[in-house]
Amino acid sequence: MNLIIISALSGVVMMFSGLFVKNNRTISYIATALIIFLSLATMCELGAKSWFNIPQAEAMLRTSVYGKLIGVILTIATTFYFVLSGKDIERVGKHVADYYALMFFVLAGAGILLSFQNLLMLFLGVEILTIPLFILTGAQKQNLKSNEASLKYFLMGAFSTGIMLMGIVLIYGAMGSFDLSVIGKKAQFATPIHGANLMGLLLLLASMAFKVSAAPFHFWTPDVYDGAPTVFTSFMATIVKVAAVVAFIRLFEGSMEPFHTSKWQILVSILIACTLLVGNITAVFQQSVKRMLAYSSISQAGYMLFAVFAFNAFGKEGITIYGLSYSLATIGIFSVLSKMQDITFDGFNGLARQYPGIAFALTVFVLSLAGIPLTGGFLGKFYMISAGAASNSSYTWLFILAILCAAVSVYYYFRIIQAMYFKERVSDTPVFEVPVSKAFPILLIVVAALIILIGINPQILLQYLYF
Amino acid sequence: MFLVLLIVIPLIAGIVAIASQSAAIAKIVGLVASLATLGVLLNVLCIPNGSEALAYSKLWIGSLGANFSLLLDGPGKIATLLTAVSFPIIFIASWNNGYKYGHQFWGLMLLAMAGLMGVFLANDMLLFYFFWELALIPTYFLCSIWGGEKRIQVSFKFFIYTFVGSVLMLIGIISLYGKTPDASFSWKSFTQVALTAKEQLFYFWLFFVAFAIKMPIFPLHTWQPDAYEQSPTTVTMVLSGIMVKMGLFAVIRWLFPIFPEASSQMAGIVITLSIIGVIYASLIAIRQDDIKRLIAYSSIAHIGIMAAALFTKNNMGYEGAVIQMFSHGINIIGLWIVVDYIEHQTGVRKMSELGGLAQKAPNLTILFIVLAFANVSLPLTNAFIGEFLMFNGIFQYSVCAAVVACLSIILGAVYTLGLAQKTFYGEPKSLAAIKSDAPLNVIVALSLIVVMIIAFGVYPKPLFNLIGLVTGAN
Amino acid sequence: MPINYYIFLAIILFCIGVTGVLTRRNAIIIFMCIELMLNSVNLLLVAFSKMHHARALAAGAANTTAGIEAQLFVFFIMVVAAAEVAVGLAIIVMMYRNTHSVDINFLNRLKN
Amino acid sequence: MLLSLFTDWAFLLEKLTLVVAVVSIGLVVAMYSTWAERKVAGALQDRPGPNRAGWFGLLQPFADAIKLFSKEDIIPSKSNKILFVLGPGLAMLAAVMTSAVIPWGDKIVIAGREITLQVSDLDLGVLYVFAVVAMGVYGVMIGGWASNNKFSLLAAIRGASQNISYELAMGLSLIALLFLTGTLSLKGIVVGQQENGWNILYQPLGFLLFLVCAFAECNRTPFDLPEAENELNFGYHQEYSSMKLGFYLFAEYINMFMSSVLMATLYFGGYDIPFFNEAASTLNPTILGLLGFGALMTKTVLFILFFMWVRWTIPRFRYDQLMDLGWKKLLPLALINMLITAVVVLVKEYGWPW
Amino acid sequence: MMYLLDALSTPAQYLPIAIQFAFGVLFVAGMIAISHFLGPKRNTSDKLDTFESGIEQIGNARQPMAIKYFLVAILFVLFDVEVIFFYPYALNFKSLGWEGFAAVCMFVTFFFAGFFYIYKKGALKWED
Repeated sequence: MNLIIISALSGVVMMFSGLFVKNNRTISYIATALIIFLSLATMCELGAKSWFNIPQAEAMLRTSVYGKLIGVILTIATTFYFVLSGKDIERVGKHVADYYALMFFVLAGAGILLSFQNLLMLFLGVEILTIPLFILTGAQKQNLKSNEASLKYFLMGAFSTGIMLMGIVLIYGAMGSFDLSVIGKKAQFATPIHGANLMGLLLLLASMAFKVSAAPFHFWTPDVYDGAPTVFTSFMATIVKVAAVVAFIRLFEGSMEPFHTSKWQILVSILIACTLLVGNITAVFQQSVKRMLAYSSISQAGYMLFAVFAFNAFGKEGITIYGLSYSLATIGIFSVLSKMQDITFDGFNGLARQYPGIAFALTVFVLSLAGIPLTGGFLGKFYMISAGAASNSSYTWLFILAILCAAVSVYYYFRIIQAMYFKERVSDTPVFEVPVSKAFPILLIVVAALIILIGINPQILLQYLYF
Repeated sequence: MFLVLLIVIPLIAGIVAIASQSAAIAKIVGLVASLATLGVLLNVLCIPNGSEALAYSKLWIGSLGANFSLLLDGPGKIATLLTAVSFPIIFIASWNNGYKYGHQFWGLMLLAMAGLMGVFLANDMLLFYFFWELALIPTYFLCSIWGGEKRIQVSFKFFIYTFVGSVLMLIGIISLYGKTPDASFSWKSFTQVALTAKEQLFYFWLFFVAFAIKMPIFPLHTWQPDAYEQSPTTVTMVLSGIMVKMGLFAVIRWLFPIFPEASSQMAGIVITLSIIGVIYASLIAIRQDDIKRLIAYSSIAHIGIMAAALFTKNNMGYEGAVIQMFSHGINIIGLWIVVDYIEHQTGVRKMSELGGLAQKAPNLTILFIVLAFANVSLPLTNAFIGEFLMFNGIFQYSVCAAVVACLSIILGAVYTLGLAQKTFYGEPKSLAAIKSDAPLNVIVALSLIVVMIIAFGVYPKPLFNLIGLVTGAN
Repeated sequence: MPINYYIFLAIILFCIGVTGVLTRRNAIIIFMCIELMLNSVNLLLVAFSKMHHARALAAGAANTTAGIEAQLFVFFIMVVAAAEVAVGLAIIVMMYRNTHSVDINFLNRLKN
Repeated sequence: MLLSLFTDWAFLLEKLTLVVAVVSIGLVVAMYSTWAERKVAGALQDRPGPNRAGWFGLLQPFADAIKLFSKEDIIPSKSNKILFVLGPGLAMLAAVMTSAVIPWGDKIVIAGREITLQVSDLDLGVLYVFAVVAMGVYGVMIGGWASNNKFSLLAAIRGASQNISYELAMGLSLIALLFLTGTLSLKGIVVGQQENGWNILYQPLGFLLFLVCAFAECNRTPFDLPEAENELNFGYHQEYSSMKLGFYLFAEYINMFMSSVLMATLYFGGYDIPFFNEAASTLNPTILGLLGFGALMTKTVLFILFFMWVRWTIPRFRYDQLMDLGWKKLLPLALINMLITAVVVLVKEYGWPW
Repeated sequence: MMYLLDALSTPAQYLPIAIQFAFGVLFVAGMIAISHFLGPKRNTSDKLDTFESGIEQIGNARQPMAIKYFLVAILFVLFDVEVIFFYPYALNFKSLGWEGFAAVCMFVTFFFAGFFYIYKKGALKWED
């Protein structure tokens, strides 16, 4: 509850600070202070009770330790995001405070998605999460690409919401309740599965796949990620995606018992396979790093979906590690990318010579995304695939595919490393559009160190799951 | 605790070296750290095999059942000794090689050393995989940044090859992990996995391909000559001297115990492939004009024999292969040192453009000839012991294979002596004239190697002691 | 009236909406089709609410509130739809001001 | 159940008669409103007003109607033909539909059959009125847009944004009323007033807000911005001629009539006859019903006259003043009114919470 | 709360409204048709042209209008929906008592916050 309430209030505070504070820097500081407070608040909630005790809300929102931990991860990632990309947010447009406010609202939506107990809350959470994103995507009002991306995102997002609602209603029609636990209990006795319920579940699956941009429902993702202002792409591809995946797990875990048969795993395995293949293979052919990351984020979603495939403790642990390392790495790369002149691979040429610190951090991020050991990304992928293997080891083809896709991903991720370290800079144009501050590389290295820390000792995260 | 030091010293030294921002400091740090590691290791080696002190374990990722557990056994002792001995020698030999961004170069070398040490020590599958990759990544950077003209493509090829290999291994690890009785990554639980014969075959290949790429064994070797050629020679020393031994070591440590039946069943195929590789590589080596490529192919040939000997699964072959791991490691490092010196002095690597170096550099020539003898495994050199045992082993397994494999000795003599002759004797070529004899650091490094060659060639007992009696160990 | 009528009507409306979204090229019309989908959902929700309420009554529960949540859901859908309208129309207008077109076939600046 | 109603001919006939009667009343009142408007204008400006057609010019509306009918029907070549026709149609339709939920009287008895003087007593009557009134905005908007004339378009947009702005305050001001009545049914509201006294006594501020909003909703002076001749030629219907123009004009007068009825119903007791206890009365229910109808019409006519009085008294607002009034003054006022009402009612009901 | 479930309206109550609707549609359509046939038809191109006080027309009326009007429409949608929320509350207001009132006060606070925000943001400013 801390996450939801405080982030919503922070959003309001940011909105109003935009009215009274004219200096963008100050606004950024306020936002950073708020997010730090927010992440502390979520951390405090980990061990203890929430600050806001609302027993009536139990039927709607029920926070588990797991949800709290993911909340902490999201807020920490956002904190780093604000710190690293604050200056870039200021460059997007005039309404800086509003951008921050919208991001806080997104976090509130994420908080709801982490703890929803009722399908109504799922719907609300998804909408609170996505509607601000439509605006953020179109934040550059004069930029046609941004406009277009935002329109596409909006149409597709609203469409998938419609699908989701239909699914919810059909389930309600069959089960007579929106409460996940009630549905789950009723579903146990309802064999064979009710037709409307099945249809509803399928629609929900499709719409959730849409939200996490799993193939074949991914087609909006590259365009939207590409068109959106780079800073916001970073936010969308990380925090939002992790929250959506967790919601995905929460929705189908436990409450959809009759569906947990082999049929479910067939469906999800196809989903995962498509996602991995589409994401990785298309990413190979991209010239723009931003677009490459967009496609790669599709494939990363594919790995996270293993948790939905498996529904076991491994999957959940994996999501925490995967979520944090993936978010941090992507935020880090994007924070550099959004400062750069040229966002093709050539733009990275010779970066290591001029900015060794940044290049080192970027290397760690890229290694983490590619899933090389010693980074959090490796353990994340490892956990996800182990989760799949532990739940049903007869899907060997899927695990082999997943790991081979990781190998393919090395190809395109390493192009960044190659450009940074092994290629010389040809043009005289500076790497960055704006001069980077002295603190920036240090912050990046801190983030990189965090990723390595998770990669070496994930217990620091996982211990919170088992009190 | 000493085992942890073996990994931690180079690791920290590597980070310090990179952070120092100065090539000179980094070099000194590197040398000191590698010597310190050697010192610690020598201390450890005095402990008899199987002692409690040779193991270390600490809970790492509890929920996965992964431990930070290290173990030093017989082959591990040889391998770690090779690593610990080689690095100081490499540092000394490359002392004068000025590298751009030197601190990064030396730092990455130390990181690679840490990774190698980890691979040889790890007693936990996940940990092993971690170090396996940790050794790879610094090497990739070393090759790509400081390599030759085609370095980017070549080192990427190298990386993709080995990465695909390790990824296959990862698949195997994950699925085997699911089958372990106590959901743990420890060596012990992996060896206790109950597998049907068919499953064993499947997983065997998953692991074996990874190791075979690293060694490399015949059809998977194509990355190797390119990588050796394009890498800076200092890195090539690590690659060919130590890193290829990772594959052999992994076969001994992991493959055999986990898949005993499958490895016996597949031995025929592996040995055939290895011996084809041996002959093939030797023949190609003869045709080479580039010194680096020549030595690269010769390395493939040697490794092939070691792999074949390992898979015979008899004591003789096994002991020979383990001894040869050490011998071949230091021998080939010696050869690379010479090549490195020649290349730096003349800027040429083609034998057709070289010649008559003996006139200007007599000391170097003498040392090189000893190395060349060792490379063709003449008696009294350390390589002879290993080769003799290995051929014995192969002979016991299959006479035919042994006969074919023995051809490699003859072929080896042809190309090695050809190399010596074309490079050091004959008329000096005006294009590639050498100025003077080798400098002190090269001489020192080579002398150390030569001393070891002869010492172990005459008195190999310490090495055998290290391995311990391994009858029936596998 | 039997509940089936409502279900059929709602499903048909929903399908019309989906078809519209998938086939039409005008952003506004797509948007209206989406609204149609949402409203068909609303209709179905209310119908189901009544159905479950009647069932609960038939099962002998006096003074039951079964089915109430569906109608509350409708309110939330309306609110969210309104928020979506606000944002979506703003986006479409922004687009129109920049390109003088709302045809999504022309949205191909991002393809390459 | 529904199907059986289709076969209930007496019911259908009763309702059809009622519908025709109600719509006709609306039309007739609207027609004579135009006459009254001119008469009032004449009186206020000290001139006779229409006095040629019939006695006191009473036939004037018919003359106007015939004129409108026989005018040439022009559909501009650049307009969107379908929407151009649809616009006035919608405006008129919305105006006609409003009257469906108004309780015109209690009930009368004809041939032993009890007939409620209300087309349908929906229990969300107020919402129905709002819904239908909102439809009227479409008529304005579609007509203005379809004309493809910049003035029309501007006027239509102005009209639309004015209407929707005031609809907010209108809706909010009604909520305070609903706190008192507890029902949305208009009949229920009237019955409640018969028991507890007129709502105007409890909701003076709410009534005032509602009144202002009603003025704006009907595009009456001082809020007749969409038809401000000196700014916009003739407003959103300037391309229209013949009966389509007539529809727009008519719809406005019907709307005025309907808002008057609504105000009378919501705040002034509807068909309640003041100082007369209907429940205790021994009069024939038919007579009582007709008396109630008379009372309602009297109140309504007073309101209509008030509308006209204001028109010739107060000058027009500027557009920014209009929007300021709607958004910045009426809306918060309505909210505060609502909160105060809630507190008062709750205190009366439960006492102070602390 | 019970109001939502116990609403007394039945489909039958809407039948008269349907009748009125049908009547209204027929009436409107009939009137338009009649006037269409009654009036003279003497079309000239000038007559069918757009009327702009006799001044020659420049450009088309199909162009973006001032964004202000649009903003009002959007704000209306948002605020109207918020107002809609008061209706169910108003009907159950007495049974919900002070607790419900507290909740509504919170809602009103947010309403006011939003209102204040758009007010300060200048969305309601008409004179540029």
